[in-house]
Amino acid sequence: MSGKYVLETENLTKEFAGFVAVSDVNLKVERGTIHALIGPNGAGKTTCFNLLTKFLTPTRGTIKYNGQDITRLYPADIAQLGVVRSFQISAVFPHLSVLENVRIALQKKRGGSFDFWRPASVLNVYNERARSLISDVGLSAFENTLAVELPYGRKRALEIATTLALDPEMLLLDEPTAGMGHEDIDRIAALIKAVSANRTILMVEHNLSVVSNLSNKITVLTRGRVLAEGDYKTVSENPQVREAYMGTGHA
Amino acid sequence: MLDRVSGALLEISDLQAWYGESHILHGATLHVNEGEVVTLLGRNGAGKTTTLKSIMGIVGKRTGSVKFEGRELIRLSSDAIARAGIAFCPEERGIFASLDVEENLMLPPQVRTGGLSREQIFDLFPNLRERLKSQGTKLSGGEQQMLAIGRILRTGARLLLLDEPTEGLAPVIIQQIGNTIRKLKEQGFTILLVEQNFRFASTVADRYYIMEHGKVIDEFANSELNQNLEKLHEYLGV
Amino acid sequence: QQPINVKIGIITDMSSLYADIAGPGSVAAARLAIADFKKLHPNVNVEILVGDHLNKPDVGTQLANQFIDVDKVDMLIDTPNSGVALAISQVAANKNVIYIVSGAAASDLTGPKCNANTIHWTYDTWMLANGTGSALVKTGGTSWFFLTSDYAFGHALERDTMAVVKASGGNVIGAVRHPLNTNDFSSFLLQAQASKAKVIGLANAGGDTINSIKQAAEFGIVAGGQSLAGLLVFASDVNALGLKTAQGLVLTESWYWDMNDANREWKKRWDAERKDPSKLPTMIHAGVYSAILHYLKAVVAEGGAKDGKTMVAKMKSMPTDDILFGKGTIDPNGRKRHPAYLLEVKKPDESKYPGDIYKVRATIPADQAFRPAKDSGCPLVN
Amino acid sequence: MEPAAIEQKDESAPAIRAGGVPVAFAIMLALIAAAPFVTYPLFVMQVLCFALFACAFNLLIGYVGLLSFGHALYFGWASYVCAHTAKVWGLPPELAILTGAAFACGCGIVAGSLAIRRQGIYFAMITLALAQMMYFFALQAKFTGGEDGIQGVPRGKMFGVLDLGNELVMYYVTAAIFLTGFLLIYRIIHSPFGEVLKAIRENEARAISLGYKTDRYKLMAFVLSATLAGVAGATKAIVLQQASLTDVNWPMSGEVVLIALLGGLGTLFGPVLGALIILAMQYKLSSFGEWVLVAQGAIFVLCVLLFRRGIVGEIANFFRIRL
Amino acid sequence: MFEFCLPAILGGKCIPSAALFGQLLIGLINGSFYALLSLGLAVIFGMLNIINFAHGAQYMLGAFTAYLLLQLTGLGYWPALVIAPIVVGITGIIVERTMLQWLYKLDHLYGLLLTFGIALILEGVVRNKYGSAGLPYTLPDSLRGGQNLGFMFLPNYRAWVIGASLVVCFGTWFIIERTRLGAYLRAATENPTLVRAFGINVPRMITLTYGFGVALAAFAGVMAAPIYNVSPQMGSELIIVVFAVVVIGGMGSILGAIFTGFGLGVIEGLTKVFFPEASNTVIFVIMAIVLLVRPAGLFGRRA
Ligand SMILES: Nc1ncnc2c1ncn2[C@@H]1O[C@H](COP(=O)(O)OP(=O)(O)OP(=O)(O)O)[C@@H](O)[C@H]1O
Ligand SMILES: Nc1ncnc2c1ncn2[C@@H]1O[C@H](COP(=O)(O)OP(=O)(O)OP(=O)(O)O)[C@@H](O)[C@H]1O
Ligand SMILES: [Mg+2]
Ligand SMILES: [Mg+2]
Repeated sequence: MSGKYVLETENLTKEFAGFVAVSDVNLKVERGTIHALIGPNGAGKTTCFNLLTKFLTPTRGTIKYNGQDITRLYPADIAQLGVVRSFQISAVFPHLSVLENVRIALQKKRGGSFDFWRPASVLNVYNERARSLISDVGLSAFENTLAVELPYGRKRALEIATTLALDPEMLLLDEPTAGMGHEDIDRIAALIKAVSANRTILMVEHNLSVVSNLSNKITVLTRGRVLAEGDYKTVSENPQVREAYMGTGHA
Repeated sequence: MLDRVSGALLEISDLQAWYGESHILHGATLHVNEGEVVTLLGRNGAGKTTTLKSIMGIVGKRTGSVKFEGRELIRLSSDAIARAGIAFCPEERGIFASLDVEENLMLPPQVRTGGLSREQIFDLFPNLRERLKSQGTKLSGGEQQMLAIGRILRTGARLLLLDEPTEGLAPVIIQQIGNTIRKLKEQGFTILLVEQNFRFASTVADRYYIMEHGKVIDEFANSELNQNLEKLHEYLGV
Repeated sequence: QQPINVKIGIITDMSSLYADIAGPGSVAAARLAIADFKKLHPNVNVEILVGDHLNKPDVGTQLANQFIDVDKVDMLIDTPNSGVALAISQVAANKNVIYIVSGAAASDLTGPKCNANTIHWTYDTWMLANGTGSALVKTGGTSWFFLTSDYAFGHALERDTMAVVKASGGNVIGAVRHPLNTNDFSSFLLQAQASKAKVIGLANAGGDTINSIKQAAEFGIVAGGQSLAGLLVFASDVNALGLKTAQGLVLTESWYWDMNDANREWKKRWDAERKDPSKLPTMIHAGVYSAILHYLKAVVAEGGAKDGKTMVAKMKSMPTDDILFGKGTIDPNGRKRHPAYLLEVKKPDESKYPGDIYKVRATIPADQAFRPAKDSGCPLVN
Repeated sequence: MEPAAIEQKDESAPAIRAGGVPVAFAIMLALIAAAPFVTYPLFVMQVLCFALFACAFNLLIGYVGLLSFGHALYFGWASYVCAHTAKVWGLPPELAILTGAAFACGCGIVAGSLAIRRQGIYFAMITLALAQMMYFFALQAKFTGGEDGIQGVPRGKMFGVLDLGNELVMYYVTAAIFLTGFLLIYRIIHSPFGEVLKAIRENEARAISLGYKTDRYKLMAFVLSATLAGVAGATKAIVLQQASLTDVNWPMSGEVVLIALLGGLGTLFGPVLGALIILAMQYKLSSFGEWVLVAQGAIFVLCVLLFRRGIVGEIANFFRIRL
Repeated sequence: MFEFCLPAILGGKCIPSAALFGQLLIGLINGSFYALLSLGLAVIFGMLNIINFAHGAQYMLGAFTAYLLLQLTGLGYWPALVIAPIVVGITGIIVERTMLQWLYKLDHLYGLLLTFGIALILEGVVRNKYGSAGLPYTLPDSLRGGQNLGFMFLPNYRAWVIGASLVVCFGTWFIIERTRLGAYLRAATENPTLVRAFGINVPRMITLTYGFGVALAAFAGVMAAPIYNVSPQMGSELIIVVFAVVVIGGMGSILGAIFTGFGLGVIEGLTKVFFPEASNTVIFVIMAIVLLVRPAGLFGRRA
């Protein structure tokens, strides 16, 4: 656990049949911070995310996590190392209960889990930890509800609880507040803030008030390239950023 | 103007709707006059999208009355409703991956005369002209939104239903969409808009309806906005 | 006279591939046999059970077992589909019940896999190969090319026919093996055509044979001077081809309905029983009729239905004689012996009425028509 | 990635009650114990083999959401291998069955690693095509006897003491094999491994992002299913003393789908009941057999249109229990 | 005369190059049946997301309808080529209206199972009525005989088969990929609700598409009747190979179905010459290899 940066990319590039979606991105995410990735639509944020979690393979460039080159690893390996992502659309296991949802993640600690000859009751040891995670995100009342029956905002909360169950060192959140009403946004923002202790968070977000409240550092992407970097103030005062992203309405 | 219910372009009364077993709309009543931009506001799950879908006839089951130009639509199938002259731009945009931009644009058949021509649409959204041959879903989010709005302008439908046209868009693009809506209004289109983003809605709307639990619970004109900020805060948490 | 009760289980294919050549027609033939026998022996009451093996050996086995254990049948008969027949033959041996095969072709039934409970009645692959092979060589078809279905049955047919062709002084130029249930034979036919062999032997069956003949006509193979020899062709196959396509095809059968008045007379009665004017009786049907008659004679001779080995021994010891196959015998390995006929498919204008499809080109006497018992490899023959 | 057998749960329905499984299991156990005294044992043995086969198949479709349309491959080939080793190599029945199952396991590894690269109908078609390929091998291979199959497989003595030639001994050995397989499947479903399978069925991308190598889990499930199908096929070879081509051909793959569908996909007992009904039907219909194919087709159509849950599924749903 | 030889490692079998041309041509013709059948499957899969397991049975129905037309009304091959696809297509439409339409919202597997059941019923009914041996259907007189191409004798009928199926295949491709109607179809595959909300009667379009796909199968059936055995099981034997073709081509891809159909016909034809024992497995082997390298198939659009 050394080094200032948890995650570093070097000349990260992704081309789709001639179209360059991410181009020579050198991203450095500092340990223990909340780092936001913003930019206009189609700037390559989601693509960048997919590259970092290996849901896409980079055309060029390297990705280092804690100094280790992870460019060639598989998605599941990345998760194993402690980098866990959330999805732009909510990702829960719909017909499992809230408790089971979280337990699936906790169960990961057992290793392979290929032991098909053991009764499922061996998993009960995780119940306690699962309940505490569930209460952290305010879902205690829904412990036995099927995930599919939760309202949208609570699904996001469940997703975060599941993600935290892996005790990840680094969290990647893709538009955690997309499509939420104001109240939910505030709750999720508070939750992100709370879980950021001892962790590094990289998130994509369009909601500038969330970005300005939460993030320590912001990278602005346009057309696949880094346009600007810095804290909210620096970035929002950058005229290029204002032109390409914020428009005239924001100060 | 607020009271002019009869003779409105679109009149909805006691609209109820279900998805399978779940009863979502519990008797929404509202109307849209010719040439207006009307915005539906409300929290997540209030039933805004469902209202638009019920107008278009794409929910599981609906009852009540939806009158367009005086004609009852509640028994018609969605294709017949579209042909009656209403066009819908859905929340998730609905750009077709297997069609290129041009095919996407030309897809909805003309239902009436008087729609915009291709050139007029390109003038409105210059970005589209450059990317005619790319696959529809490879456009950026904002361009997809432009495409989604552009393609229903060709059809000649005079009433446009736009569901959260700004969701997930960068602020700069949102401004652009706002400009477009104002231009469309100038050209004589009538628009029923659903928005979460109140800040944006306030730049385009003539009138607002507030929805909660599948009902319209309040209504005011843009001119009365300042008197109603309190209420809005209460309803929406803005 | 003491009443004698006999139960016969017909295990056949009622519903699929072999339903035309056996199936309901076999049941009709069995009824005729019983009716005829009852005229002479009114004290013999025969009950028939019918089982559909669906062409699945396990279903066949299961049916045979249930027929024997639960329904207490005295005898099993018919069974087109060699796989099923071989399986039932084992069951019959284990449970000591008599089993008469009319429908299946595998000569193994009286060869290495013979047993003292099974009689193979109507025909087998050796007879087919031998009849067609030797007769054609004698009439000038001296060079052969084989189209062989690539599995055990095809290999056996090819092997037996090759041996006969060589023994009769002909030579084999080549062979090509095609997969079972092939749709398109043009590729193989081109190879056969290029070989310039005088006879193309079709060591296949059913749909494969039909397809190869149909396409041979299309490629002008017969018109080009080569002739086709079907090594396992039934009247139903000729029907499926139509005379226009099948004309000139040479094949062997042990019974043909239009060969003499007795057969024609029998066909009328069979038609009445079968109640489907589109179907023709086959040698398998005739075999079922003839086998049941002979069995019932043995039953009467024994004074009742006895266990399988006894009945088979009795049947072997009595000469056979009936209106359809004439006089014959049963070899020690269970092989029933009667004459076979080399037939040629008529031209469309030679056919006078429906079902008039063959000319008889030669009669192969009983002693030559089937494999000599000593060559069979059956352990029952010392 | 909608799971195959899961119906949309309607909100108003009361919660699922526990306790269905033990009761149903007790009933099944009693019936199996009593069966040879009230009906024809050989028939019940065959039903048990098919029931195990269908349970193994159901493990994939019902609990992983993968429809294999090529399960005849494992069933049929295991049956061949078992028949051959017992008859030609002279292996005792327990070893012959194990060899057959091991062979099915091997085939499962190869076919599975190809097929799990795709989902849904793609998966179904790939498994079908691979099975058909192996059918052609079976047809052409010398040792299988082509269309004739292998007959006269000796039943021998299990573990050197149990004389399987005795119908009743054979019956209880078959019943024991079936029950072992059945309980193993129950255990697989309710194991830590089973929990992961459920998660994968529900949302595969999410399971990956949690760090599960889902392909390995799916492959494992596939191989387990193939192996158990192999055990069923091999046992059947010993019971009926034969192996034949029909067991590797694709209609057999269709039949096992039919059995599971009729009984209830994703239910524990559905495949067992389905096997009983379908096999009974085959023998009942056998006297007027021309309609077998039509009847089977009609059952498919009716099940899909009207009783998508299958018989056991409908019962379970009616009583709000799990079966 | 030239000889074409395989490398020694593959057995070193030689055939004259003239014969090789013949075999290539034959393979192409056989491929045109694969192409026609897999085209219908691809159209139905692409538009309805249903694997039409009844496709083989509908192909068989096409051939039987041709036979019945001849028997009952005396109408020969040419009228049958038009009437049989229409008749069978209408039965397809009935099936879609009464059964398939209820399945679109469910998992795709149910469509597969339902059409499997329909295939069994169709095959069973025809078998009960007409037996399983097959029925005669001869070449139309206008297409008897053949051309001597020097390297082979090409029956006129085969030349017609290849020509007709090329026209039908590329006609279908054109309609779907290059016309407005095709754009509606493709869009409706992705999001039928939305396309309907644009004013297009999607259910009717889907019904007609299924009818068209089925008609294609029946068309192939009539084409096959004069040269292949017209029997109840003629379709079920072919359909699995056609499934493999569709998987290799990439499911739902029209062009993929066409090219793979023709291509595999050629490969299979050559295998029949050089390794006849393997000619029925070669397609499955290719499928396995393609899946290893390109899981979405050769022309598959989306993974
Ligand atoms: N599979 C693909 N093939 C081709 N182009 C793609 C593909 N995926 C993404 N792109 C293109 O890459 C660019 C970046 O897309 P990306 O999804 O990363 O944008 P984003 O920054 O996340 O935008 P948004 O804010 O709208 O989510 C876009 O122009 C998009 O069209
Ligand atoms: N397809 C569906 N099936 C069942 N319930 C649905 C479906 N779509 C929406 N709902 C439910 O209907 C209610 C109203 O949904 P609707 O989409 O109309 O809300 P909305 O006001 O548009 O919210 P948002 O701001 O999130 O878009 C919500 O509770 C939602 O969960
Ligand atoms: Mg994005
Ligand atoms: Mg909405």
